[in-house]
Amino acid sequence: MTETPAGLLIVLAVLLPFVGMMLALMAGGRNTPRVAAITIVCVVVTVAAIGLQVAHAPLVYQLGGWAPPLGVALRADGPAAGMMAVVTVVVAAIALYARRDFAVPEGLVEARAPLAFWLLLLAVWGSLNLIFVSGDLFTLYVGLELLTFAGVPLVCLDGRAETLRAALRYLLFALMGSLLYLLGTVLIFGVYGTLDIELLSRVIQPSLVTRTVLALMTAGLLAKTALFPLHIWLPPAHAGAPAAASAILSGLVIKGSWFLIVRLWFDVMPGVVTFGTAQLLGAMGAAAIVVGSIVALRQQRLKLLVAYSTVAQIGYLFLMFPLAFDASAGAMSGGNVLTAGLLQAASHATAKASMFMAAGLFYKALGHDRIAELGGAARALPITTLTFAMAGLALMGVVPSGAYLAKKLLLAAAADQGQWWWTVVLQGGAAFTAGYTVLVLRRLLASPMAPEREIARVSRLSECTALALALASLLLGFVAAVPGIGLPSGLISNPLAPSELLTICLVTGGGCLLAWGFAQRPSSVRPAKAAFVGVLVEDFDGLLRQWPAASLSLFAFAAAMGWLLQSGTAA
Amino acid sequence: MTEFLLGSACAILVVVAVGLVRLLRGPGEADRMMAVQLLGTGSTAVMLIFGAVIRQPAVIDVALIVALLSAFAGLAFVRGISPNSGGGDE
Amino acid sequence: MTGATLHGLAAAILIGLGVFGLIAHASPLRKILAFNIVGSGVFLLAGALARRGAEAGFGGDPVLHAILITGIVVAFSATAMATAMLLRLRSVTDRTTLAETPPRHDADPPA
Amino acid sequence: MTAWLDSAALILLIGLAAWVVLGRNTFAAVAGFIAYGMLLGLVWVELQGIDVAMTEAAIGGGLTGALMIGAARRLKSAAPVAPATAGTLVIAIGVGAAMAAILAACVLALPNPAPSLASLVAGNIAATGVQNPITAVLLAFRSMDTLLEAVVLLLALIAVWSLAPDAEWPGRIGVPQTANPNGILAYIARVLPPIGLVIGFYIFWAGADQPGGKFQAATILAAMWLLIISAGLGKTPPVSSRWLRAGLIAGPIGFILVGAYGVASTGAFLGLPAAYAKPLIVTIEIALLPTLTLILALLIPPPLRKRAEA
Repeated sequence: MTETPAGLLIVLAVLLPFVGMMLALMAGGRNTPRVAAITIVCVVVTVAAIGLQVAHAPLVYQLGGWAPPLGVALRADGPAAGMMAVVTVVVAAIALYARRDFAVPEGLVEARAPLAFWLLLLAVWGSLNLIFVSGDLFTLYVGLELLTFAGVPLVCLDGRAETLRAALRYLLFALMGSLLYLLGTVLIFGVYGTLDIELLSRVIQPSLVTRTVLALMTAGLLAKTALFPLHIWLPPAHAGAPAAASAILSGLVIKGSWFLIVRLWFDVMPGVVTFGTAQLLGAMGAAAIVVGSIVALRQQRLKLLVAYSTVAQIGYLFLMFPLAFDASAGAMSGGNVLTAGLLQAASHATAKASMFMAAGLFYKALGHDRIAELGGAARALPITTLTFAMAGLALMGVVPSGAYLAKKLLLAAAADQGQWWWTVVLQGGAAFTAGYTVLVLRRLLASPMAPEREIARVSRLSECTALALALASLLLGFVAAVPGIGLPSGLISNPLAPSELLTICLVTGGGCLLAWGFAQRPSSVRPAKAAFVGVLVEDFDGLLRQWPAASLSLFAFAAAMGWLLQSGTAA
Repeated sequence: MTEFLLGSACAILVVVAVGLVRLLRGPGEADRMMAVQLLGTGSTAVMLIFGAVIRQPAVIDVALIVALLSAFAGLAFVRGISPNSGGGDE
Repeated sequence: MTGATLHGLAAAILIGLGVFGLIAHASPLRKILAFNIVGSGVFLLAGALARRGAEAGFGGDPVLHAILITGIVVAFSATAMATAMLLRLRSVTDRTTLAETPPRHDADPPA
Repeated sequence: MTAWLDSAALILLIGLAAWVVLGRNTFAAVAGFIAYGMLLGLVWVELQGIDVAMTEAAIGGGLTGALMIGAARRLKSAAPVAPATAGTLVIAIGVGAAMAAILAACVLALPNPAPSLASLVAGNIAATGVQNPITAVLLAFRSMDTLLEAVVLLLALIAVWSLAPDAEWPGRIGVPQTANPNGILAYIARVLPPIGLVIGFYIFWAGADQPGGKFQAATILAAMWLLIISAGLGKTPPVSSRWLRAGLIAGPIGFILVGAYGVASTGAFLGLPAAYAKPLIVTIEIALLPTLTLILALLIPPPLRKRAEA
């Protein structure tokens, strides 16, 4: 609780992006990207310094010298510093990638879309840093709103009716989530008289109000994270945005509300959570993986496929919750499972951002992103094809990716607690990921369709940035070697052991089967049996993404969670 | 005295509420807006009385703001129906 | 029943009404109005809690009041942003509902 | 007797909310919403949240009301929206009722006596130099929230700007407005703003020691500016204007600079040295006032050109 001298660094990490945003607005025109670049350098240095400090001990800073509950404290612990580092890497990569796309066109003093993009990129960054370090529930609410306000306009930068509609859906659904969160915050204050996370964690007791609060807040945050079946807004928004913006939205923005759920469950009310609720959250994650992946396999557009794969990957981020529930203590406990979850978030952020970047490059080069007509793209854009493949491998969890490490830790936890069903979900999810990666790669590597189309040139810098990010995701597993993380050694000792190779072969083979079964094919070819299931799942997904169904799911989830929280203690 | 003040505040509120029939029934948009303006005036009055009851002079400032901004909302409405508002709007 | 509890219960009703509107209306403008009703309900609930916490000569807990002022301003900016987005949508298309044109299986036949 | 007044106001409030939500006619719902916002001011006075009453009356009733009227008018010509199906209505009624019921249960289950930070504020308010406890919380104890809130507003404006048609960038967004120079609107737009200006600055200045402050004042000033613009007596500045942009960032940047001075003088970011606490708070408020006024006014979207670009 006591303040640490280097705490001022946290304030810098939060405020520098916003200051940069304001100065970039002031500078205007061609100076906006320059100011953004300088800001990025400054924040990178700050975050690195925070990382070095947090390796020794968590940082705490009391704003204005006022101690909670009266004042507001900022705290950077291990998870916060880790997430900040990941976001930093991804933001820097996106900035490099977008340099050409969002330059001010020749002959103009200033253009709308570039100005908005750079300002919003910095704003997303500042809001995420705020969410990672804030120790106060209301300041977190402000951070969430900042993140929403920065994320939504990125969807409709092109001003088309379809993207505007997607953005408005996103905004309204996210606002519904914010209200539920705010409601929870207010009720918490009414019971405990403080909003400080650390003070709350000491006094919080399971009661009617506390359980309602946890249910409402979690539901609200899930609406913003777009966990199935609350993904009403995600596919059109993430697929319609410009590639760099999709990378921000998919790689970064949804991690903000997800991280807040982690904070709530692990740090604020670990003792309120029950076995049933943790299982429910995991089950929704599993459903997200299955439905998201099948619908992804059935897409005809690459960007929509990647967007639906995000729906599936969000599901992955919630598999750690049931495994982190310590039944003997009746509470959530962090440890290796939490580390695994954070690793998953990190590898998803990097891999998914680079996947969207690659999709954007294909779109730019070919002038379309119809999967069936991607043939020949591998010859034209070998680097980007490699990027896509590597991002897919990283998401599948092939050694030595971060997802591999995470999967291994989660599998160990599942075996440890005898919850074998999560093993099935984890391996099955990897097979699905393999499925759509293989599906796209097969098209990319196919021979070009006659006649040869004009291939537009794409920026080499953008290609290399996307590749670097995919590579980062693929090599993320080596963080296990960093002593500060506290992982058991020898997790990736022998990547070529027969059992590992066998798993990879099985997962990839399963993926190929799934892709063969579910993917759409030209009408001349007789569809596979599974295709009927695919159509059903697709229609089910379309139904769930209607507004009334989605809002019903939101409140039904809150109700189910409230009930499970209540009945779990009675048993 | 307090009882009398509160009683008259209640009475004002009830009377204004009756005026809201015009909000429900219309028929014109101007009728609805007038009912809203009446409510604005009424709640300003109730506020002032209540401010006297709880001895909070700052309530007068709230009443001032309500009065000023209800006029503003009314003007935003006038702006919409005025025939010479012009300006290439849809 | 104290005045604060009465206000708290009224706030619960307002939130319920607003939630109904958020779900039932297809028109985005009506959803935005309903959002504001829910928002004011949440703020009123906080006001009731603040009134319960009145002590030290203050009419209510000043921390909650201050938080509310921030919340009201944030809710207003959300309203303004949503409205601007809706009006922009209106300026490019006649159809202002949120429903997508349903993505059909054969929407985009291979060329 | 107070209970009677409370109940009457609350019943009226709930009735209006029901009207806003259930009414068929969109314009009538918007009119009801404005009435709702004004009544909310009264309810807040009853709850003794005078500062909140001011904010709610100014922002909820006035500014949001004007925003909604403009939007309803411009959306009139849009394609009609299909009414909700019976299934949707059943879902909505069920969810709304369940929500109200569970929250009512929570309200009744709240602990007695209620926790409060009021005494803690009272014990520390002397160090801030101001007498209005809410100003003390907003600009000393929880000043980070206030700083971030200014950023939220700025970000919302950037978001609104990012929706502008490309052809209008970087000029004046929207159609310049005109009105009959001898009409009632132009008349009122000449008469009301001076009064509003005086009231606005009074509320601003009073905010240090009694209810009021920069948000409420900025809302009034913004409303007056909008009035002048909508009567065609003034124009919105072009988005590229240096002065405008400087004004937009002046508040948060000034706030951060004062916060940085806190590091030098008290060792804590946003710290206020006891001797200068009140002057520093007033400095922050003075820096924020123009920024908030500009943003609140510009957040009300001007009419766009029809089908601006293909």
